[in-house]
Amino acid sequence: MAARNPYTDSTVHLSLVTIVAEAILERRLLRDLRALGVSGFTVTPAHGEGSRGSRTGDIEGGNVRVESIVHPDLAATILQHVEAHYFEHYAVIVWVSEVGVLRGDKYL
Amino acid sequence: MAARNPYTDSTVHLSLVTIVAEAILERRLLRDLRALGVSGFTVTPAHGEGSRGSRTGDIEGGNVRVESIVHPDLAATILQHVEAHYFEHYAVIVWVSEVGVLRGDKYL
Amino acid sequence: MAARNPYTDSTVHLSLVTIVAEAILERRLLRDLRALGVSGFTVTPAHGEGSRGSRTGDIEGGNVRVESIVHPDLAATILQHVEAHYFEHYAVIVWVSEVGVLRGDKYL
Amino acid sequence: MLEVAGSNLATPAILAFLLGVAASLLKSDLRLPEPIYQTISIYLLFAIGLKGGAALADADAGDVVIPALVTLALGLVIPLWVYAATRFAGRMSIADSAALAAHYGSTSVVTFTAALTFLQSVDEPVEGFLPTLVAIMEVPAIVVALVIARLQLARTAGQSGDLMEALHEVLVGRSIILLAGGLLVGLLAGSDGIAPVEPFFVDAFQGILTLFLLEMGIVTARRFGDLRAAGPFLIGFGLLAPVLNGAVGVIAGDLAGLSAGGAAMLGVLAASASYIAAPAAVRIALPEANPSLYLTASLAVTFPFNLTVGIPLYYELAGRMAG
Amino acid sequence: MLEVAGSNLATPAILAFLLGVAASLLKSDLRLPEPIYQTISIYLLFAIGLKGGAALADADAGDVVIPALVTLALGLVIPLWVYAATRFAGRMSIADSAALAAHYGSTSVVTFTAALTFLQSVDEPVEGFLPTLVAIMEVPAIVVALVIARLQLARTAGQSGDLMEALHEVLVGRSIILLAGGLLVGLLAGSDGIAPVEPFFVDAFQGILTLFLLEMGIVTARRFGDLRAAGPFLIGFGLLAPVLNGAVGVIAGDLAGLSAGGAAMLGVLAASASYIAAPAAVRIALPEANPSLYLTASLAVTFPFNLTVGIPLYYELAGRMAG
Amino acid sequence: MLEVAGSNLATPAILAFLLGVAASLLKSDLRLPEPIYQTISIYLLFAIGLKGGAALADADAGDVVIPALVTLALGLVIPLWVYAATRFAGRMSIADSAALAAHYGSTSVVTFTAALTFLQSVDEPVEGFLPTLVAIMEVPAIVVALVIARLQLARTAGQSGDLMEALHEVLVGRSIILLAGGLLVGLLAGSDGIAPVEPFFVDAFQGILTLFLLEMGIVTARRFGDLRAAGPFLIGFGLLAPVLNGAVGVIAGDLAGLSAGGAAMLGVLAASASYIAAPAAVRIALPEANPSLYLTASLAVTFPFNLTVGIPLYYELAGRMAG
Ligand SMILES: Nc1ncnc2c1ncn2[C@@H]1O[C@H](COP(=O)(O)O)[C@@H](O)[C@H]1O
Ligand SMILES: Nc1ncnc2c1ncn2[C@@H]1O[C@H](COP(=O)(O)O)[C@@H](O)[C@H]1O
Ligand SMILES: Nc1ncnc2c1ncn2[C@@H]1O[C@H](COP(=O)(O)O)[C@@H](O)[C@H]1O
Ligand code: NA
Ligand code: NA
Ligand code: NA
Repeated sequence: MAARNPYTDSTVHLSLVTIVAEAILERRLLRDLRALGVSGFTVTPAHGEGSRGSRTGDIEGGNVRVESIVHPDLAATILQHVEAHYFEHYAVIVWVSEVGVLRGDKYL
Repeated sequence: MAARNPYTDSTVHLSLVTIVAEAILERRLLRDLRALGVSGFTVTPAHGEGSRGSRTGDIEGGNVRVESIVHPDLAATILQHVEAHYFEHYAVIVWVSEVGVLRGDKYL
Repeated sequence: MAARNPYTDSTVHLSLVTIVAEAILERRLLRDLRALGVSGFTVTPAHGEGSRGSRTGDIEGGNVRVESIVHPDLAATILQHVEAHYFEHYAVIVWVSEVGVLRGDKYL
Repeated sequence: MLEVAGSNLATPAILAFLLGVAASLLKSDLRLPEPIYQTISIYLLFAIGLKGGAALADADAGDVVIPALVTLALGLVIPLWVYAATRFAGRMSIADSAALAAHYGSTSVVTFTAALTFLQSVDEPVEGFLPTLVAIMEVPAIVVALVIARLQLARTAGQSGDLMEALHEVLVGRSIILLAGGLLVGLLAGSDGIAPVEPFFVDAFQGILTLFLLEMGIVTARRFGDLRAAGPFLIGFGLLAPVLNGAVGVIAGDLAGLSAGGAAMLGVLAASASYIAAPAAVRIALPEANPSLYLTASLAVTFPFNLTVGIPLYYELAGRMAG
Repeated sequence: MLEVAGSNLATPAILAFLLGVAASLLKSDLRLPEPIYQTISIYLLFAIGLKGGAALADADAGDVVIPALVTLALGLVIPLWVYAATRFAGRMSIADSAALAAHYGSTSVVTFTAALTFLQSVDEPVEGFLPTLVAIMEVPAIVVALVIARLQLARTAGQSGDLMEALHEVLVGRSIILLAGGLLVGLLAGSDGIAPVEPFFVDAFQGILTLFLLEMGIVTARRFGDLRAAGPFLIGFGLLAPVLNGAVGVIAGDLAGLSAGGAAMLGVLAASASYIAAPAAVRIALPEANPSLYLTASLAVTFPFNLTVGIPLYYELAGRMAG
Repeated sequence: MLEVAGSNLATPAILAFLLGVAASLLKSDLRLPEPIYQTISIYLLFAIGLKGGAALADADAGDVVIPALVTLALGLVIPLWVYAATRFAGRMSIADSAALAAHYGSTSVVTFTAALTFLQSVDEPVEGFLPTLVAIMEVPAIVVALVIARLQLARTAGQSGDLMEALHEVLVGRSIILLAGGLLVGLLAGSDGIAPVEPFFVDAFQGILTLFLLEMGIVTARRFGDLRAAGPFLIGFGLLAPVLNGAVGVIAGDLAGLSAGGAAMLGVLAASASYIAAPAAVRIALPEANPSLYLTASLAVTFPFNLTVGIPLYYELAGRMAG
């Protein structure tokens, strides 16, 4: 799966998992990601709207947008974990895309 | 188009539309997206530079970065809409990528 | 490479380069991107965790997340540049994905 | 009574709240940026604690003990009747009833500060140690409500929502850390010690609260749209619960030996519903409870009711009790 | 005259502005974070309104009516000549001319507050109700300019840019909501009512304005690079228009019976160009107008000119008229 | 001595710092939002400069020259011994040694302001022009340290890290622009000129500093985890270096003719390690230096040491020298 790609010699194909969730989950989600074995993640503050209505500001809560570059197998594990633990009761959306990562070996 | 993908049983291939536009358009863009039928969107504050110069801070305006997971057909509609209504006079860029979405059916 | 895609007549396939780096590098990275010839970029503030530990807040530094839509050839050049100049000593991660861009010719 | 209510409505703080409501209804995009909202919230909690702590340093321990115990008792009892009323009279789910119990048993620091402002404007003195009571009332109701839910749902630990994690969230959340921490700082520094920080934490307080209430007005009005979905029972509850709890609080305060102003303030504490500590804890420990129910009741009904009508009402009542 | 200008330049507010300009030219990365910038802007508008409203409560309605009508007249007339001058003498496009008309006919709250500071520093009294005039001058010119553009472009409704949406944007934008809302709050609370919030909204005002002007200096200097593209006509316009409008404002203020200080302030209102309300409205209703033209003229030419040279100039003129 | 230390520990500022430490150790998620942190940091620097500048306007040039030269000399000498000690006694790499030299030779504005607060609380007068010395001490050590590293690493210009760019970063970074700029603004405006901004920049200063130290406590405690990795040498260095530099600073201040308070403050300047200007410059010019070493030493060891023990210690020493 994690094949070399044409950009540079050190670019590897990996999965980029993006989770957008209500901000109160940030700490827990990041703890879970660490436990599942990700090598790192990047978080940006966000707001948004979805089936659970509008999420902006402090009292409504706002969202966080968490990205993690992982091996495709780990991506599948993360999806299953989020589905099992957060999907039912929390405002959360998750998507995965394929990206070429510079020195991708570092993130496996 | 919206085929099942290998990550988990509930992952569906959809389009991720990303719009970066001057912040003053936020309210209007989101209204348009709702009218076009998106199931939700995520917004992050941003700044940037492009053909219309540098956009940072309050007076220059800053940008917003809007993401929406939609069916590929709707993605095409959104692109056409943005092209018709905003491209000529406003600082705006739009791109689309293919992503696998957990419980993607929810966002159709 | 930059082929027309099905979304709209004016959509072109290009590369989206995403760089997450410690905030102190922002000015330098953007200068480098301009020098390498990008047509624009979008920056969002971020925080994160990786091999160099946790990066949040002002003293720890925080991160910036820089995105630029470029021709695939330029993407390769950017990757090489970041690898050569920043990878060894700085907290930085770079990935590339393929996206369809509305009026993509503008960003070449 | 009416003129008292009028003099409450004409303070800049309440007028700013109403301006925020109006701005939101007019679809203005006016909002206080979120980092500012968070910082003012930190400022208010710490400033309240600081002043209360310095007053505590000068207070007689004996004067504080009874009111403190009474406050604790209120925090333990209010969630019980709220749970029963919403569960059986309101036919709400276990989770939603427990969520409301947590919110209405805990308290709202902003309502507390607005009430302090009001009492100052009518020259009614209050005990300086009242902020101690705020800190005491924050937590117990949340614990009681979450334990009720746990027992009723007979849920296996950790399955969905973690009581311990929620408790930790409450105890080291910003409300308690700042209130209790501020109390401690004030207590250790003493009245003289806090003098150099008074221009910022005391003199500027009313103005900063005014700015905060402008934003609270906006946030409140944005929830008005959810009132229809909340339904008549919840709206009625959101109006009645503060009056009942407020009356109980005033009476309890009077019995505990507080002054008229102090009894009114204990009424305000009992009447007001939490919107910082409780929502966070409930969201984590009771995710199946519907936030748009408890937030709408607490924020769109009870909060504006207390701010405009409730505060002068509890004050009037306290005056009659005392007089 | 010179020493008056000197005493203006030596206030911390103006010096902070110049420091910001210098920092930006030295390529410092110093910037006030955007949420702070927004909040200070909210604070300034509300504080100005609040003080003006409390003064209005004490004022004689008769004293206010004539100045208010004169201000309204200025707001309606200035955009007409600005449009004509830029369109025909400057050969600018319809959209760009109308955009400039909207900006120069509206007004700048920061220039207004800087002028108030200056008059205080030279002990010149002004009418307390002046903030009312600011609120009156914000909107009319924007409406006039957008209507001119609509007529000239004969554009079908909604095709590109929506007049109604832009009007809504102006009327419920933060400028008007906060200024007019602040006026109302001040009016209802009265001078005594606002006393508890004065440490924050009055005493701290000058210092907070100073911090804001530091950032405005940075923002201004970042636009200096666009001056070359703006061309000599626009630069000349940006220097001449405030002098003309300022003189007309001072004379009108004098005729309307304002004090020397008041007439100087009306001059400042007329002379200054909007940079909050007008840019937002124009961007929405006139997207074909080039922001780097109107923002550069208003922000990089007229704003620093007024701040440093214009304010003492209009004051000098008002003094001669009155004396 | 002990009671002096006690009176330092009981100021709201230091108590808030300890509260922040406790909150972080309790795993509270309390944090001041980053834009606020940045703004307070801007505020503190500018306010310090402003007050110092106004004092400078009243000071005798002759009184300032000698202390200024002595401060400059300290800034040039301290990095030399720090480099030697860490490189040869500590066997650290060239880059890490030079990084520590830059940090400990430069100075910490927050420690300086906390020390001022402390001296006020014990009614010890200090020279008003001291902020000038802060500005003088910020830069030289950073230059010296980077030049040492450049020479030792014999690196070709631009290869990895750019000395010129780092210098520019320091000179127009917010520390220097705001301190030096504030000094200039204060100098030009004079004591009378800054009176209108004093409620914000002077009266509110202590309170705002207290809020800032709350956050600094949190940030400091988050680094405690890195102490183990830092190792015993670095911890020892972080405790010993301030005592040595502080003693040298006090003696130098005494010789330069400063008052006991002023000598104590020069001791504080010498003892404290930079955490704004130096980290930024070092990260750019010396990327191979390990930030978790120099930040941990400076922030998790030296900063809390100075805040709690160091300041009263240098004051005690200065008192003995003077007496
Ligand atoms: N279709 C979508 N595209 C992008 N983001 C979405 C979408 N739907 C929901 N979101 C984000 O996910 C959050 C939670 O969604 P929901 O659980 O549907 O309310 C929202 O607040 C949005 O930020
Ligand atoms: N090539 C690009 N890659 C990423 N973002 C871009 C690019 N070009 C423009 N942008 C973003 O789109 C905004 C408007 O672009 P423009 O209309 O070209 O000025 C800019 O402020 C950037 O945030
Ligand atoms: N696997 C990853 N996925 C997403 N972002 C990452 C990942 N690893 C590192 N990062 C981001 O890149 C920054 C620097 O990473 P590092 O150099 O590994 O410390 C981190 O602070 C994160 O924001
Ligand atoms: Na309550
Ligand atoms: Na004008
Ligand atoms: Na030092």
